[in-house]
Amino acid sequence: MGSNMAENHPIAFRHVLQAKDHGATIVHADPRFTRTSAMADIYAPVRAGSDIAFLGGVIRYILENDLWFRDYALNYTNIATIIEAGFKDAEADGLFSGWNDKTRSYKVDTWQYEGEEIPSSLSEHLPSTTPERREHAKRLSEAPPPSDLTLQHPNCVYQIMKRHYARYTPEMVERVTGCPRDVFVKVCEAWAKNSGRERTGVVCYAVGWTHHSTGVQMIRAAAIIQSLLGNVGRPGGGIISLRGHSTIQGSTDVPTLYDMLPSYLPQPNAHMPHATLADYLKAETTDTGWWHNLPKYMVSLLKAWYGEAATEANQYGYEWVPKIVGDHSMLPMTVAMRDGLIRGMYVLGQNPVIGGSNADMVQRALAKLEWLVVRDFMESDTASFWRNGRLVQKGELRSEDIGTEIFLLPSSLAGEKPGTYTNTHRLVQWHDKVVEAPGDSRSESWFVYHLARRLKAMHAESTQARDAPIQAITLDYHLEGEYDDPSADDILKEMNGWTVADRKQVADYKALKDDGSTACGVWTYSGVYPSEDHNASRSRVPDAPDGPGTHLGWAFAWPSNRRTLCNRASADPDGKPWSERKKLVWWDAGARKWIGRDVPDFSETTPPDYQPDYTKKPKGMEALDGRSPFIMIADGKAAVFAPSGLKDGPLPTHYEPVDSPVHNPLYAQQDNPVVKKWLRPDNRYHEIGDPRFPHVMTTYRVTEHQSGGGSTRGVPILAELQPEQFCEIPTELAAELDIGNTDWIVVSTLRGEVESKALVTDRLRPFEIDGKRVYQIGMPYHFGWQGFAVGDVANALTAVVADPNSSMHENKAFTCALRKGRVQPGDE
Amino acid sequence: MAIHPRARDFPQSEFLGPIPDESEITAGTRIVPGRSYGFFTDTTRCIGCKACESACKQWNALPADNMALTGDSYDNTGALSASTWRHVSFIEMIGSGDARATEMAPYQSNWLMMSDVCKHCHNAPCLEACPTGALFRTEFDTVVVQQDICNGCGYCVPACPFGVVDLSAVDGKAHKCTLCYDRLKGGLEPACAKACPTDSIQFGEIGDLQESAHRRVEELHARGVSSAYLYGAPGTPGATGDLGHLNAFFLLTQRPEVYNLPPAPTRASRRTAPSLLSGLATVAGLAAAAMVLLRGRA
Amino acid sequence: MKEIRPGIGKRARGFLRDWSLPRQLAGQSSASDAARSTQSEALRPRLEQADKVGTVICPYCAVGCSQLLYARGNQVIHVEGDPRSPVNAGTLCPKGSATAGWLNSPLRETKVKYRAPHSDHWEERSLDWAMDRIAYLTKRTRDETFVEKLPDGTTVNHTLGIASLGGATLDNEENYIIKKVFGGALGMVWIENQARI
Amino acid sequence: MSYPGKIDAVSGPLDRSEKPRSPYGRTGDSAQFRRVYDGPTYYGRNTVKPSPFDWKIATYIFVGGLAGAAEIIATLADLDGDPEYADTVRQGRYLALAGTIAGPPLLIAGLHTPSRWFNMLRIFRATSPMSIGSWILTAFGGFATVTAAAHAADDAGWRPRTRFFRKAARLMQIPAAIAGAGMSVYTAALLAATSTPLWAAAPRLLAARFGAAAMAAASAALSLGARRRRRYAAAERLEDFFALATLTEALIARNANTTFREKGVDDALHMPRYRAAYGGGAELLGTAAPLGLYVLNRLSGRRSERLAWAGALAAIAGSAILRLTIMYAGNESARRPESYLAMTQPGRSP
Repeated sequence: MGSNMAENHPIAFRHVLQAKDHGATIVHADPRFTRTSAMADIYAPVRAGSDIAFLGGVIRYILENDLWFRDYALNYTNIATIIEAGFKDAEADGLFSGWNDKTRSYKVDTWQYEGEEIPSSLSEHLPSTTPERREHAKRLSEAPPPSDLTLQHPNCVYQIMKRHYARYTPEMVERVTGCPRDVFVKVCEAWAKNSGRERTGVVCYAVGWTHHSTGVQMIRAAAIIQSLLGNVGRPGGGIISLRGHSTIQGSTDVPTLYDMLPSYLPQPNAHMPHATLADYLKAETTDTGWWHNLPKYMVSLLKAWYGEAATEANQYGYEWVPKIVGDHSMLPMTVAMRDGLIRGMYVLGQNPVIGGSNADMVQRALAKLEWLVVRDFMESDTASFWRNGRLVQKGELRSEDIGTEIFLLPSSLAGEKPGTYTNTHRLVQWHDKVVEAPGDSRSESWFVYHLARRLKAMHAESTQARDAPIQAITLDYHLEGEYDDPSADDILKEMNGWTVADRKQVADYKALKDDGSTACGVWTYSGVYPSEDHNASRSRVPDAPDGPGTHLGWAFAWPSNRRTLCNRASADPDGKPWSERKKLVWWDAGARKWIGRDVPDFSETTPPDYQPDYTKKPKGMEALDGRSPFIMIADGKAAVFAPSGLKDGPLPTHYEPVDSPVHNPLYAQQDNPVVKKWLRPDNRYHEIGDPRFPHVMTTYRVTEHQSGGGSTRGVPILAELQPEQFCEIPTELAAELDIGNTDWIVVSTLRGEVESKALVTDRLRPFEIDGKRVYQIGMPYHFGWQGFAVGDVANALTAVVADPNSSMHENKAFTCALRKGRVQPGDE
Repeated sequence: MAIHPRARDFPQSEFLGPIPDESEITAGTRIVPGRSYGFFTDTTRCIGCKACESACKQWNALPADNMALTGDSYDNTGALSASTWRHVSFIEMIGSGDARATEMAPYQSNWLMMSDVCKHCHNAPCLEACPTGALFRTEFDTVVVQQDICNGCGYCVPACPFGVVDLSAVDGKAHKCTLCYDRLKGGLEPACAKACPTDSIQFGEIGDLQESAHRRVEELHARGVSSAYLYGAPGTPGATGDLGHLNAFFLLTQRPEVYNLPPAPTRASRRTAPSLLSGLATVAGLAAAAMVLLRGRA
Repeated sequence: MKEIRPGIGKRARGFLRDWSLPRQLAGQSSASDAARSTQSEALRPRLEQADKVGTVICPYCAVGCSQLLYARGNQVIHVEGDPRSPVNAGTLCPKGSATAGWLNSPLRETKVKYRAPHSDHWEERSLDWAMDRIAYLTKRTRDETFVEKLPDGTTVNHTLGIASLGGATLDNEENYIIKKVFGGALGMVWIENQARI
Repeated sequence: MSYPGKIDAVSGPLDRSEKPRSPYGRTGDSAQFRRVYDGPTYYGRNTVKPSPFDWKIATYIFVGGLAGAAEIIATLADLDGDPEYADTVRQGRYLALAGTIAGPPLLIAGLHTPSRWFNMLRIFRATSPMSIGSWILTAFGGFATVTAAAHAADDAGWRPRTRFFRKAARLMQIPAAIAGAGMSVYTAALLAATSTPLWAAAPRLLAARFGAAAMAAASAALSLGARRRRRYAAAERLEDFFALATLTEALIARNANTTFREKGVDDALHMPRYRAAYGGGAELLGTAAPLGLYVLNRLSGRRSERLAWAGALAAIAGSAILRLTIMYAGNESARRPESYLAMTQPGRSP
């Protein structure tokens, strides 16, 4: 669900088919009948953007029919936990307690555990997304979470959930999603069946879930189901996030993201109590659970960055780390560029004029920059927007009016530089340098390093405080080869960490200290380079056929080369495997430690029957009992009810996409109440059911191309496999509009107009949504004007609008108009 | 999926050349001259990703040749040609309106995809037609056009009962799948089969492949896919008309024509003798008549 | 590719060398052995020409398929699946299979291109010049837009004037140094990548 | 042959009548006849590839047949010994020579790598009519050339020994005529031994027809030669034979047409252009007209020179048109999946 796995992750789908060979049932729920659907045992058609209604229905089905895995969920989730008496569920109005209509945000006091405060497990570790705190509340180090294992307490999570999802009946699911109820029930049955000691089920999702204004809650809903069914932390279970770029996981762990420092440490925020390092650590360190170690990681990071200049006296350089003042993600970045706030920009191997939402606005924004550096292997669409971009071609922008100074620097590709990727399964894999990149092509490391060297030289004499971090930042890397490439091994070693005194690599993150004696760039990766000459990401030994099958000798999975997270849950509360068939990690009573086929994800020697002694106010892992597999969460339990960390509610709730053809059939609240909108003339949204925009559009990828498309549109033998932009239209709609296969059509929204050829197909179908016929259409977003396979830019249709938790855009579900013909000059 | 134990013999990151007998690791078979090799293409495992097309073109350095949307489902390749030796066909069968299929058979259903390729027929009409010996049967029992011999007469093109062989307008020679003759010589699995993510294309010794294909059909029948059958294995559709078996054979779930395959193709050369003899007999008969009719008065 | 037409003598010798008839008369099969040509006799996979083979990871999606990259000199001659990897066991998708096509793409840029403000064309520039100019512009914009404290006195030490986009297609080491230098040294906060698109 | 289990018959999306935009069949085809094969096709795309052969090969087929048959008739005439045939023998031998000279350039021009024409003699493949043909052509070329050369030498009065060249010609014409028989029919086998529906559907009839057409055209040509030399007796006897050969061809053609129809491969022949060429050119001009004229001529008592010329020329032209039409309509039939799939239905295959 939310993923077209066979098309976009064919090799991952290889494993799905192998599971099928062993008897697995494959279910695909998707707006389009895709190549994944063709391989499914059950295909459930759902209208784009209605996934929470579907998943909520599954939760209701599981709870109503008592199909959940009791031994697992009672022990490993917070299903029995009692929530504050003041909590009010989202009833007909669709809003939870704590709603403030003026600020359009929630105050989360009433979502907390009764009398207790639960810090979030997300990168902002504060209990609330607003900086207010309930000082009277107890902490988890003072008492265990209040719970009722009989599940009778009216405010225990089980009862709250049952009430919350009562309205998500199969009939309602059909009304909202368009999925026939019998198909829906078949899915529920199949899912619920793959639960228990002997069986597990897995959910695979991708951007079909994240690209929504409710994306985080869609994934939450799946997490709830998987937790109820006992499908987390066990072999063949889990929620698999199929990510889209080679090291997109790596670029999240080692974030080139605004809101995080490496390994999920929050970026200091001017609006949070982050003024000093002490404040920051106080605010962000949780009393209980693994995140109690946060200070060690933060101080080690600062030591890695600022080296000798980082001292206890200057808070290890903490104040040099820039503070954010709001949302600095890509969507507001576009707006800020458009408004002239951002003056210069580096684009490093990305193609925002194709992949960015409201692509025309992106182009207009780029045209406002003073300077732009594009690093790519070819003249990408972004690099050439001023010359032959969509708006230049349409006559809406003229080259001579664009004052941006633009650099196109050729970049080297895989095989031309050494380094690591972190792939979707957290596997940190080294790739060798085999050849030298052609001509002036250089790596990003080279670019940043040599830019930094120049800047250091330019600021060497400066006495201004603002220039101190430039002077302080360490660049102690060996230079290699003809072009002085900074050594990737050295950078990876820094990421792994070392002891400051003797520069010895640390074996793993347990060796890190908060006293400045260790330096570590990326704590979760600690262990990837545990000694001077051992690069674990470069190990290439698979398991033998009779081996454990976890392939611990193949590359390095963070953290600690662990392949399955939360794998304490693969053993029952007493530490025994749930079954022989689903055995992974277990408690060895003789040796008094956890052992198994994978690296155990738990305190190595904490027995299953361990209970914290609250009289001693236990901290960190000592505060978690022996049955708490989810050690990154403050109470060690899977949060089927999320008391903190989410801006839009503790339980997933169906809201319509911002552009929707119908009124929300479930609640009065139409769309996500805290959705991030940027309403402006060049970024308008559609009214509910606007008759001008009756169809539901979804954008997607196809197997033959990659994302923004440069890396495939520039390769002839791939370009020919999907040579042009197309729009998939259901046969019935095509007949209504007299559109023939491969006829030209125009799709339009208030953001833009896009033309393409029609691909009339039975694979898309009309939906009956709340008694109204709604057509789902779809268009891949790979195409642009550069390369061999060209086509109009699908993202010219999309809007800048975002999920409140992740700032992720909503390009998978919006409404549009469709007509036969081509774009006429001067349209819109 | 278990990795072949021999993979553990190569723990290094950098090499000096290909892994010896790599096909043993990737396909479970060591390639030995004198034995028969082929492809078993199981359409029920095909996800239509076109890795075979891409891997084939990349390995064989074949150019892109069709840069336009066909509108024929996701098939923008159309057919096998001189520069396309693997072709994935796409057939949408989900139906329209209320007739849209709701039953999803296990494995591929309702949107059929099949990776087509040269069949490397046991009695290959192209080879039999070739007057120069450019087309020949290799030591791996595969059929290859030798580019240093072919003179572009083009006779193999209409001879092929599957529309596989094609003349290149660029170099004026006939081209088709070589079953990666060069790779086989180096102990490497053919590029398409090696790349195939779902093992829809399996490479191996023909006897082994036929055996596992029959097992697969039985397994599919047991799972309720009663329409599964082999095309090109001995005694099945495709292996007809004196062609013998096809070294590249298929598992299908719809009638062959749906995939653009002839249900009962024939070996073209079997028409040579009857044709020649009846022609000669006619001429002989007419010559005899002429002897009578032309009899002079001398 | 330039075709060199062999002379008549060479062609005749070639014909005689590859002449099947004598071999056919000697009893070899006209379908196979007798028909085999010189080229077929000598054929080998081009991977054997490689003088360096390295293990790389597929640069397209995030599944992390391992590949073997074969090079001769500085020329990539092929990229194919690594049979050892538990992820892909030698297989690759269409994109991964075309990795060599990406590396050798006819559209690759190998020189720095510069477009002056309001210009209608690219100019070729040296890498050094471009790096100096970019460093200058970076410093200028940073100096102009750097904020040490907000009006309420909160220290922020950031610049909102420069943004960086990209990272999911790069290496971890590259992301690390980008965040470290752009964030930790320059004080940039607009740092984003494809993980959020 | 049957497919196990449930196979969707021609229904739902495969039915053209219900779904005019269906990808499974070509639309807009104006054919008025009922197709033998009405099942699914793959977006109307061809199942087999058409040959790359064009007018050059078709002309060669005509020329080669004419040459081969001319050699046969010349040989028969020579063996008959009637001095009335002196010119016919010479003309036949020279016609054969002309054919062997014109043929190879046409063939080589038909190659797509003509510089490698000699590879045609690299191997002998009994399964390949083209290989067989290459060797037949070589043999025929050799014997016919020697025969014609000897004849010319004899005519020129070169007589090293008693009528050595005449004897040599007499001797060599036998193998030449046998090869000539091969020349006149192997090209039909060459077409029949393909997967092109129109060619493959009736292999025996095609060769018989080509043989008869070659004999008809050659006798027609030689009858004209005789008339030019005022050898009326020879001409009339040749015309009698020519009529017989044409009649034979017409009968075979009738049978062939029935077979085409039954096998479902005649779609292409119903296209306007091929209907005109085939019906009007090959059949009417090539067989009906000459036969009619012959009968008319015979009925009129005294044979009219004009009618004789008209009939003979019509037959020669028709014979050429026949080869061209079969060539191009054959290629067209290969482009039509319905034709090929009809021909390859179980139990229908040739």
